[in-house]
Amino acid sequence: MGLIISIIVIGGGLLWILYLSIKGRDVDRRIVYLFVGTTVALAIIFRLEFGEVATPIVKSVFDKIENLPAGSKIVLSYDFDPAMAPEVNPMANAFIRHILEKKHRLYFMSLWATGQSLLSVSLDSVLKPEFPDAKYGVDYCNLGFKAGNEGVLNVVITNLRKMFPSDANGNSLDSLPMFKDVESLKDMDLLISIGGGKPGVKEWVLFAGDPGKVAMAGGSAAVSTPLLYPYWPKQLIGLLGGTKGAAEYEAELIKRYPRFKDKSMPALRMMGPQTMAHVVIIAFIVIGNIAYFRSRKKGEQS
Amino acid sequence: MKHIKLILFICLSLCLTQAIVAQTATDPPAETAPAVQPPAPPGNVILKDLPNDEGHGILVRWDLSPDDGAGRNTVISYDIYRALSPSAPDSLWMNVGTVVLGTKRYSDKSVEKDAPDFLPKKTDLYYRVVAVGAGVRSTPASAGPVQAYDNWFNSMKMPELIFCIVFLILTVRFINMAKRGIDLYVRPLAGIEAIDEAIGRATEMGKPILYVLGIGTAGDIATIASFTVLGRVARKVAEYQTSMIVPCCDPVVMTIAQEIVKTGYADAGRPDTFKEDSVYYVTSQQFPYVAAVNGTILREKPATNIYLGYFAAESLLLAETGVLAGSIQIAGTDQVSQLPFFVVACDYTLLGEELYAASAYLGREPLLLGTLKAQDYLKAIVLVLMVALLALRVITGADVISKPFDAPWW
Amino acid sequence: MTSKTAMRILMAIVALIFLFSWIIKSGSGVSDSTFTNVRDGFLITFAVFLTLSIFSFLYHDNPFYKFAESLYVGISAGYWMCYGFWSTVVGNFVPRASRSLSEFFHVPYQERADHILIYIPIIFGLILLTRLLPRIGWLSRWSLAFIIGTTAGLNLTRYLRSDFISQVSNSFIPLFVDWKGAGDFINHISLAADGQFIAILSNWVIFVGVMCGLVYFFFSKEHKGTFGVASRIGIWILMITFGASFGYTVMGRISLLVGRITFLFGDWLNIL
Amino acid sequence: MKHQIPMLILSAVGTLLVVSVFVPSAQHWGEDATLYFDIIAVFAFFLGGGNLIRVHTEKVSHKSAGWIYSVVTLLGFGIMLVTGLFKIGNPNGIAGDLSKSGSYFQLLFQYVMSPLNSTMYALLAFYVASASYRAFRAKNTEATILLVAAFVILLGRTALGVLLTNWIPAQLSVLQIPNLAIWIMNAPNLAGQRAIMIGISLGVISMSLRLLLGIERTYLGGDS
Repeated sequence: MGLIISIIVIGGGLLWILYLSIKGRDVDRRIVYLFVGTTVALAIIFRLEFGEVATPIVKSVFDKIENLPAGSKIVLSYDFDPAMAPEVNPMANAFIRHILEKKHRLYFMSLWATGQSLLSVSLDSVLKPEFPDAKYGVDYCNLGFKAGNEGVLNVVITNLRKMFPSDANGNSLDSLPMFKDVESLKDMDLLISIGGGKPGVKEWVLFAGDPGKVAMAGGSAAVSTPLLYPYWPKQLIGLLGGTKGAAEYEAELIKRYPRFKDKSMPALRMMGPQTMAHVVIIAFIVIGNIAYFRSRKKGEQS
Repeated sequence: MKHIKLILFICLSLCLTQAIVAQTATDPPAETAPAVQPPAPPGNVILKDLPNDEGHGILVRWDLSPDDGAGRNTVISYDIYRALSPSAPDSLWMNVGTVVLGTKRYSDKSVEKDAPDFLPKKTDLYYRVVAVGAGVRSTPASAGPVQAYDNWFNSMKMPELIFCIVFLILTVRFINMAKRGIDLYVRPLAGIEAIDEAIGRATEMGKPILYVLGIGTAGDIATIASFTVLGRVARKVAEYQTSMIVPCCDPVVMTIAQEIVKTGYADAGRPDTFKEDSVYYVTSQQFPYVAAVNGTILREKPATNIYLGYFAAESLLLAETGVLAGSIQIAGTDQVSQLPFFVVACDYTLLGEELYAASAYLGREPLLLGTLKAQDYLKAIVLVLMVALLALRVITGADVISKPFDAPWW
Repeated sequence: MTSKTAMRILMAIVALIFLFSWIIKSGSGVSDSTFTNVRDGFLITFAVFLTLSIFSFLYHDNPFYKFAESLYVGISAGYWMCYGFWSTVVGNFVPRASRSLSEFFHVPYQERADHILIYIPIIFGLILLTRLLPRIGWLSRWSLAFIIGTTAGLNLTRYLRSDFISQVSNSFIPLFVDWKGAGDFINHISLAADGQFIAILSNWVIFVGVMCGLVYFFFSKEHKGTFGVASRIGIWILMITFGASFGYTVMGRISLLVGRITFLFGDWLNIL
Repeated sequence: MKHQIPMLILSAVGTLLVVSVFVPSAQHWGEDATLYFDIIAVFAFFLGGGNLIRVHTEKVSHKSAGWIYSVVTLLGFGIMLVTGLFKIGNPNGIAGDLSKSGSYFQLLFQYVMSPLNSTMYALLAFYVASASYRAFRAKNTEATILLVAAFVILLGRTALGVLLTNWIPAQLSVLQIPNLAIWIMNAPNLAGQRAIMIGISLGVISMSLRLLLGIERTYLGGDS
C-alpha cells in the first residue's frame, strides 16, 4: 500500500519535472529540494524495506570476528562525528553486539572528540542494557579521545601507555585486568576503525595496521569507501561501506544470532528510503540530460 | 577430488585412533588414576636478543615438551620466567608470560621503566620455561645468560630505506641540473594555464577573485601546495590591479596566507595596494565556514573562484554556488572523494598529484621543478618494473615475483 | 514595514509551536524528577528547532538559520577546546608534570627522570599562541615549524610504505587466474560474476589500469602516440573511479538525510 | 634569523621522525616528538578559541552588521566552555569522563551540537540532488563514463538493481547490476584509486622531502 502511494507520488512528480524540463522551463531548485525531502519522508513513514545479503568484503569482517577464539583483543575506534553517525553508528553497534556476543575483549578509543561523546551514547543504549554481564575493565574499557590525529596512532602502535596513561575515567591502565598483556596495539588481534573523515580508516592502515602488522578492518562513511578499496584484502581484511555495508552486517548478524532480531537495526531500515532516493537522483540526472541534449540540438539547428 | 578423498581418509583414521584412545582411556584403572604426573620439561631453550627493537626484548625459543600434544598429552601451557641470576631463589623468578600449548617461542619485551616486568638493556638475564599441566608443572628448562641490546637498524624497513635514498638522489640530481640551467620539460596542464587567463578576465569584468585554501591546517600537504600557488596568484593580481578575497578556515593558515599575499604584492611592486582585510579568518568550523563563503560568492559574484587545498564535503556546496553565481571555477584537491564534484561542476580541475605539481608549474623554479622530475622518474621506475616483472613471470611462469616487497628476503 | 510585520508573526507562530511541543514533551517524559522531564522536553524541542532552522536555509537565508549557525560556531569551538584540555593537557601533560596537579585531577602520576622535557611542547604551544599578539606573532612560526616538521617526517615514511610500496606490490597480481591452458579456458568461458574469465579480466583491468593511470600523471612527456593512448585509457579509468566515488558519496548524503528525517518523525513526532 | 630557526626546528623534528623509523634505538625519541606534537596540537584549538573571541568581540564592540549573531556565538562558546571545563553535572565529578551521560556537556552535545552538525550535512543530500539535475551533464566522453559508472553504483547498491536484472542467467551474471557494481568497485575503481594513490603518495613524499631540505618555505609566509 505504502509502496503504491509512494510510487504514484514520486512517479507523478518526476513526470511533471520531465515535462517542465522538456518545455525548457526552469525548475526552481527549491522544488527539487522539496521533492527529495518528500520522497525520503514517504519511504520512512511507510517503512519500505528490502532484504540484504552480505557481500564478500563485509562477510570477511564478520567471519574474522566470528572465528577469533573467545577472549581475543579487539580495538574499536570511534573516529566520526554526528554528521556521519546515521551511516556508521549502526556499524559500531553491530560490532559491539557481535564482539561481546563472542566474548572477546573490547577496547574503545577515538581519534575524534565527537566520537567519544557518541560512544557514550552507544554504551548507554546498546552495551549496558544488552550485555549487563560485561564488566568494565575486564570485558570492555574506554580509552577515550586524544588530540593529535595520526600522531596518536604513531605512538600507541609501539607504546600504548605513553599516550594513554589512564582510560577515559582516569583509571590507570595497570589497574584494569584487560591491559595486563597489552603493551601496544601490536598485541591486539584485530583493529577496527569506524570513520569517514581524516583521521579515519586510511590513517589507521597507514599508521597502525601496516607498521604494526596487525589485522585491520574498517567501517567507513560511503564518501570515503571507494578510496579504501585498494587496501582490501591485504591491508584491510574487510570493509563496511556506508549504510549498505552496515545493513549487510546487520543482516548477517541477525542470520547467525536470531536473538538480535527484535533489537533496533537502523541500517536495514534505512535501505528503503535509500533506494527510493537513488531512483529519484538517477531520474534527475536523466531528466537533466534530456533537457540538456534537447537544448543543444535546438542550438545546433538555429 | 583426489585431495578431498585424502582428507576424508585422514579424518576417518583420526577418528578411529581417537576412538581407540578413548576406549583405552575409559578402562577401569584410568578412572581412579593417581594425580596426573607432571609433564616432561620442554627442551633446548635458546635465547636471543629480539631483532629490530630498541633493546628491551629477548626472544625465547624452546622445543616442545614430549607431552605436548603427544606422549601423555598433559601440557596445557608454558610459563616463561626471567631472573637476573641463575641461582636466584624461586621468588625472584618473575613470570613474564604464558603461552598456550604448541607454541615454541615467546618475545619477552617491556620498554617502560616503571613497569614491574621492565627488561633492562645490556644486563645478564636468565630464563626458565616450565610446561604446565592441570595442577602440575614440569621441572624448569633453563638457559642464559643473554643480553638485550638495541639494534641500530631495523632490517624490516629495508625497502623504505632504498626508495628513500633513490628518491633523495634523484631529487638532488635534478635540482642541480635545473640550477645549471638545463631546461626541464613539463607538459602543459590546462588547469594551471587557466589561472592566468582567469585573472585577466577578472580584471576586464572589474570583479574580484576568490581564493579558497580549503579547510585543512597549515600542516596539510595540500594546503602547503596551495600556499605556493596563492603567492603567484597574489603577484599576478597585484600586477593586474584586480582585487582578491581569501577567506580562511584556520587561524594559522590565515596569518600565513596574509603574509604570502603581502609578499606577492610587494614582489609585484605594489605593496601599498595590499589590503590586510582581504585575507581574513572566518571560523574553523566546516559548515559555518562554507555558509559564509557561499554568502560571499552570492554577494560579490567573483569573476573567478579558485579552490585549491584540502576539501571535504564543502566541495559540492562551493562549486554549485559558484555555478549559480556564474563564476569561472578552477579547483584542485588531493581528496579523491571530492574530485568528482569538482570535475562535474568546475571548469578546470587539478586531480590529486597535479595540485602538488601546480606550484612547480607556476613558479618554474629550478628547485621545485627538480623534485617534480624526481617524482616522474620514480613513476617511470615503477612502470618499467611492472612491465619487466610481468615479462619475467610470463617467461619463467613462476609466482616468485608476486611478493617482491612482502617477504623479508634480504 | 509589511515584511517586518510578517516576520514578527512568523516568529510568534514558531515560538508558539515550540512552546506547545515543550509542554507536550515535558508531560510525556519518563523520568521521576519533574525537573529532568521539563529539561529533556526543552532540549528535544530545541534540537528540533535547530534542525528545522538549518533546513530553512534551503528556502532562503533567514534569521533562524543565522542563529543556528552562529550557535554552532560557538558551541563546537568550545567543545573541541574542552576536549583538548581534558584529554591531552590533563591526560598527557599533567601526569608527567606534577604530582599535586595529578592528584587534583585524579589522574595517575607518572614518575619519570626526564619529566622536565614535557615542558618543551608547552613552550611551543605558548609560542603558538603569540599569534594572537600582533607584535610578536612571527614567533609562532617556530611552533608551526614543529607541527609541519612532525607531519612531514611522519608522512614521508608512512606514505612510502602504505601508499607507494604496498600499492605497487599489491598490483603484481596473477594475470591468469587458475590457468589450465587455453583449451580449458575457452571451453569454460562465461560471464558469470564468479567465473574464471571475469577473475582474469579484473586482474588485467587492475594491472593495465594502474599503469595507464600512472602514465596520465606523468608530467615530463607530452601525451602523444602510444603514450597518448595510454594516458587516454588512464583518464577513462580515473573517470570510472570518480563515477564510483560519486555514487558512494550520493549514497552517504542520502543516509544523513534519512537520519535527520527519522529523528524528526521518530524522536519528535513519535509517528514511527 | 626569523627564517633560519623555524627551518632548523622543522628539519630537526622531521629528520628525527624519519630516523626513528629505521633505527630502533631512536624509536622512543620519535614517540616523544609525536607526543609533543599532540600537545602542541591542543594549543591550536586554544588558538582557534582565542581567535574566535577576538573576531566576535570586535564585531560586537563595533556593532557591525549582524553583531547580534556574534553575541550568540560568544554565548554558545562560553556556555560550552564552562560546562566542559568544570564538568558541570558530571555524575563522577572532576574525575569523570568528560562525555559521561548525564553531564551537561554531553547534554549540550547531544541536543545542540549533534543536531546542528548532522543537519548541516543532511543539507548536502538536497544539494547533491540539485547538482544532479542541473550540473551533471554528459558533455563529453569522460563525463559520460563518469555518469554511467555512477548509475551502476547507485542502482547496484540498492534492492532495485536486483529487481531489475535478476532475470539475467547465471552464465552472464556479471551483467546483473549488483554484480556489475561490485565488479566496478573491485577492478576499475581499484585501479584508478591505486594510480591516484601512488601519484599522491609520491607527491606527499616529495613535498615532505622539500620541507625537510628547506626548499619549500612558503609556510613561513612569503617566498623569500
